[in-house]
Amino acid sequence: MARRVAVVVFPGTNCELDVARAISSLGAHTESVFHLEDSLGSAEAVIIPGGFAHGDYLRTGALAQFSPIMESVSAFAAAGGPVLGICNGFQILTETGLLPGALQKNAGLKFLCASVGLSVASNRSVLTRTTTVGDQLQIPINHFEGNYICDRETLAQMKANDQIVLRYTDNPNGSLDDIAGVSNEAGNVVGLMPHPERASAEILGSVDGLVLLESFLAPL
Amino acid sequence: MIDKATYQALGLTDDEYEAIVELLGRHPNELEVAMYSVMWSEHCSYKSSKVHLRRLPTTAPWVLVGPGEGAGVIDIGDDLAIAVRIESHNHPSAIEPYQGAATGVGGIIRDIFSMGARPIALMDPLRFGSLDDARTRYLVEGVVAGISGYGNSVGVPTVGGELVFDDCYRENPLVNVFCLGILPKSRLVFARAEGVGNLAVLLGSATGRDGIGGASVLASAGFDDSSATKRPSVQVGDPFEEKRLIEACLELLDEGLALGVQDLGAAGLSCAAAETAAATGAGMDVDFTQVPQREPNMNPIEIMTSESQERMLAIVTPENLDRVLALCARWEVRANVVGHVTDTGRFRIFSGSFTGNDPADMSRCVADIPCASLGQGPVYERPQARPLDHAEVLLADPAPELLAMFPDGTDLSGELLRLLSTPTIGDSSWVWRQYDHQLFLNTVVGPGGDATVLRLPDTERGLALSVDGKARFCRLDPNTGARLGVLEAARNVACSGAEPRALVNCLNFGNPEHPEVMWQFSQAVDGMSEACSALGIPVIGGNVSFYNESRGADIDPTPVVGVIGVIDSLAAPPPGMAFSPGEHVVTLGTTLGEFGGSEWAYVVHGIDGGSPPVADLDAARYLHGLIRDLVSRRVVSAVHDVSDGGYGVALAEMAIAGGVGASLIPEDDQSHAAWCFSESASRIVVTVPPEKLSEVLTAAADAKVAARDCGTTGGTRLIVNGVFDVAVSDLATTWRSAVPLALGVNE
Amino acid sequence: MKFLARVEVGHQAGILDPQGATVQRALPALGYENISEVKIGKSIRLVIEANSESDAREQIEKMCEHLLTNPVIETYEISLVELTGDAAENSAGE
Amino acid sequence: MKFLARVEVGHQAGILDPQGATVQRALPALGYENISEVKIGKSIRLVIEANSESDAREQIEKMCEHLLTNPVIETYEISLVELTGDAAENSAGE
Ligand SMILES: Nc1ncnc2c1ncn2[C@@H]1O[C@H](COP(=O)(O)OP(=O)(O)O)[C@@H](O)[C@H]1O
Ligand SMILES: [Mg+2]
Repeated sequence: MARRVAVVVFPGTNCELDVARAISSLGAHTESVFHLEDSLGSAEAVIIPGGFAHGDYLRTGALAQFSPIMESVSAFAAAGGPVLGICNGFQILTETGLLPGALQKNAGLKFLCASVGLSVASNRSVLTRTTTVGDQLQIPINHFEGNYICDRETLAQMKANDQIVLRYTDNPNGSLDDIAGVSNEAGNVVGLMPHPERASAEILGSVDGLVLLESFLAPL
Repeated sequence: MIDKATYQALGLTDDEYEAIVELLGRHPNELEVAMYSVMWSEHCSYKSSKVHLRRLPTTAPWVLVGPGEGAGVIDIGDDLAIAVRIESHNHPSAIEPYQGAATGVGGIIRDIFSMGARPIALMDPLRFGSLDDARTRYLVEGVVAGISGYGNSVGVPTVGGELVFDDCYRENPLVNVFCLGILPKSRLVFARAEGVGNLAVLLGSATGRDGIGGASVLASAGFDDSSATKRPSVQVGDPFEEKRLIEACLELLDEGLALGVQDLGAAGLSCAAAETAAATGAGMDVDFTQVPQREPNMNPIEIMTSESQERMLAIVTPENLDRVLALCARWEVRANVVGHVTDTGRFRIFSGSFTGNDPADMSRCVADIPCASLGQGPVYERPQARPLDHAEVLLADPAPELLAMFPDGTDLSGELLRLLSTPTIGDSSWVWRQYDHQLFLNTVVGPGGDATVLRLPDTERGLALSVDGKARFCRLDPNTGARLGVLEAARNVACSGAEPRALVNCLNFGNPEHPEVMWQFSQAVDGMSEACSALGIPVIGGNVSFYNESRGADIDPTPVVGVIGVIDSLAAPPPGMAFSPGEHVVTLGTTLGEFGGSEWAYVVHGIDGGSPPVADLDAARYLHGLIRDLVSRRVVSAVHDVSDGGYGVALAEMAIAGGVGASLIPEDDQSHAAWCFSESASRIVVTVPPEKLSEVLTAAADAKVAARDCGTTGGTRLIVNGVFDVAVSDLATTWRSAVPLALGVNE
Repeated sequence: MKFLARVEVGHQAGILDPQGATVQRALPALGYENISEVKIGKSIRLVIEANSESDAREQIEKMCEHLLTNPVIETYEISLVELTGDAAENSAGE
Repeated sequence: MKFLARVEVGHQAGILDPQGATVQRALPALGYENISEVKIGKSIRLVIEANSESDAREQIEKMCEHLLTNPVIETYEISLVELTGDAAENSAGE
């Protein structure tokens, strides 16, 4: 299991403590890495948590892609290291170009905080390796810009490469093809809009998020 | 010298101006008079309310900080403390709903972290006119978007609130915001400037011409179209700036780098600087040219009284300055030394650098007043008068008329559905789905239940929170109405098994220069005091918002309270309100035929007048103790407090939550309509597994609470024998679509 | 007659523009030292049928006051181009 | 030389514009039956110092590609005005 997980913190990030709490409940150790740093240290996995990096000003993830730490994240990803972007982290990964597509405003033009149903669409990614395609999960979303979009060729390519990781069972935001999470071609970089860390304790109503985080930490 | 027209335009009376002259021993200059006018305004000085607020009970062994500081603070054990405050942002929200609500959220959050607490929860009691008005719909959308936009982005979850509609708020919506923070007791910090030579460092946004003489003057004067010229430039919130400020300030405190912290609110820098110095008897010298300016050519009055958002003042030692600046730079937070602490007891403002008493420096002194004097505003004992028709109003009991229309035997199914379709009773999830209500992984019971329940990180314990106001009851009788508001909030908290530990209040009233309004205010304070004393809940903070007027009339007196309770053992979530099949439905408490101010009489049937329900404080104490016990021991499977719309609505909400019906028998010593829709206080519905029924009934008898087994849950219909019979799915559809339909949004 | 209208919505003088200020602050680190006064507003395009240019402008002004902008904090600038021939047919607005 | 640049950011063809669509839908009820093709984008203004107009344009194009827009979903249109005399001094951008 990946024992040392780097959690990247930008000014405006706000889910870093939640992610750390969920990860440590699985027995791994997290280290918060500020965006100005240029090294991920000895991390075995990287998580970019949710929030509003740089206020989401201009566009979600737009300014965060230029932070010094993102070069290390890109290099780590290129070397096959597991990288997970949750919500704002997903937006940052698409802006950085580590994941295809983009996230635009929800079709309902409202922020949406609610628990949603998900279905595992691929278990080729680091986030779903230990699951079975078709598994149903209940995990909260919390976003204004979660409406996934990409051009037709990209979608076809993603389908061909089995890069669509999670789909909504009842599309809450207008996402293309009900997409809730995608991976890169290699499957080691994953982004998803739902927050697995928010489904990490019985007392919070669901532990389905732990299923995903466990897979993410599992040995490669 | 200042002429009469100038100081009057700033809202100062002749007597107030004379008092300033006396304090200074000379006439004030323009900058000085501008500072006094803001600090002595109703909003900042509480000049009309002070004499009354003194009657509130404010002490308990666990109170660390009572009213008067940025926030109230209580000790909750485990070396942890909780900081709480509530504020109104009514008038700014009426002008620009998004930014008005957003900056309200920003302001209340600063109050919390200025005490050293990390803000972890917001609540938003909201009141609007009826939704048939297009401008009201615009206000609702804007206010909710503003709270969502700011709260979500700044990273503080909004975990509960209120959504109430009544036409008395048509032009004057009430946007109250409550914030709660948590801190290790050792991090508690005050707004104090100590140590001669220590530096005053201004943190955060650059200063613009925002709300010059603004929010406070606005909140302290009548508000109608004719006051358009008084409107200050609207303030825009920057949640990203505030998020960085939170992190930087808490880190400064964790590192022991700040001796005192104060947020900049009304009257901006002048108030913050003078108040921190006044708190220790020290003095403060400020160089206004060191204040970073957002706009060119600002004059000292603008700079010193600007109400630009997202700014804080920290007091630091010269030795620590470099570390402070480095820490702030890391968080991209502007930090500028703007002044230093002196031992003069005076608040002096300079144009340019200063060293102390060099005569050349003194020629650049543009203001020089005693620090404490800004806080020594006038105190008024304004005339009060009970409205002439008050007795008559109380006597106009709606019961006879209603019972004549709906004698026993009438099918009340349609009436129940009408109640569920009123937007005040209907599902408010359209609002709170737009709020991040889960951040920090503490939300065990989010919005939608009786009380919000948060787990306390690293402990087995939890907090229960509820905000409530009963304005319609207050209009009929402000004393009883205020008691009922406290009882309801305390009851909601008790339903989650919590012991109430503190209360904060936001007192929204009309024009205090109207004797009737002052009477309402005084009565409400008495009612609130009595209820808090009876329940042993200290009032640890509050806010008064006067001059709430709509269509030329004062709003209904609207005291809103937030009650904070502590749950000792929170290993599992408390029982929710959902019916599950095969259980007994037990009602706790006594129902009387009380329809005055009820949702059924007033909203559904337009019948005004009557007395509000009786607010029996002993009955409430017994009931709260009982339910706390039953819930803590998890003897009951579901719990729901009875409020707007009476048993009918409470039972319907339980059925909707569980998707399960029930088959019940109404009480026989009441008319059916009263049993269904009376809003008698201090009642709770619980469901109990059959094997626990006798235990619950015995416990109730021991606690001196009337309890009655009304029937059992199950099936797909909610049936009260001979009264109503409705499919749960119909109840749900009606209830869920009430708010979206009234707003005209497709959901 | 058909017109393509563009409305540029900005901030009233003195009103804070947090987005613009944040982007401005970020630019030097990205190698842009020569940029100042960044302001971020909205741009609205629409196609309007009206009897004349002045009629179109008047209607859009009213829309700006009532719906498209909040005059308390925002400013607007309208520019109109008449759409003729094909453009009017397809009125793609692009 | 100083230039005031305006960048109008729109939606790529085929990308939904829910905000524009919503305003469009609201208009008839407000009495505007004659409006179509409502599109809502961003407008960015900034002041840039450069050696020439073409240099300024080139730099801004680069900024658009890298930062100001997301080419996956957005388009941009740049317009430049040279600021001279007073305007350049104060470069108020307005
Ligand atoms: N404006 C709001 N923001 C967040 N939550 C709200 C809002 N209005 C109502 N709620 C939530 O909806 C639930 C029902 O509210 P209400 O009917 O006022 O409860 P009660 O009658 O038990 O006090 C509560 O949990 C409350 O927190
Ligand atoms: Mg309740």
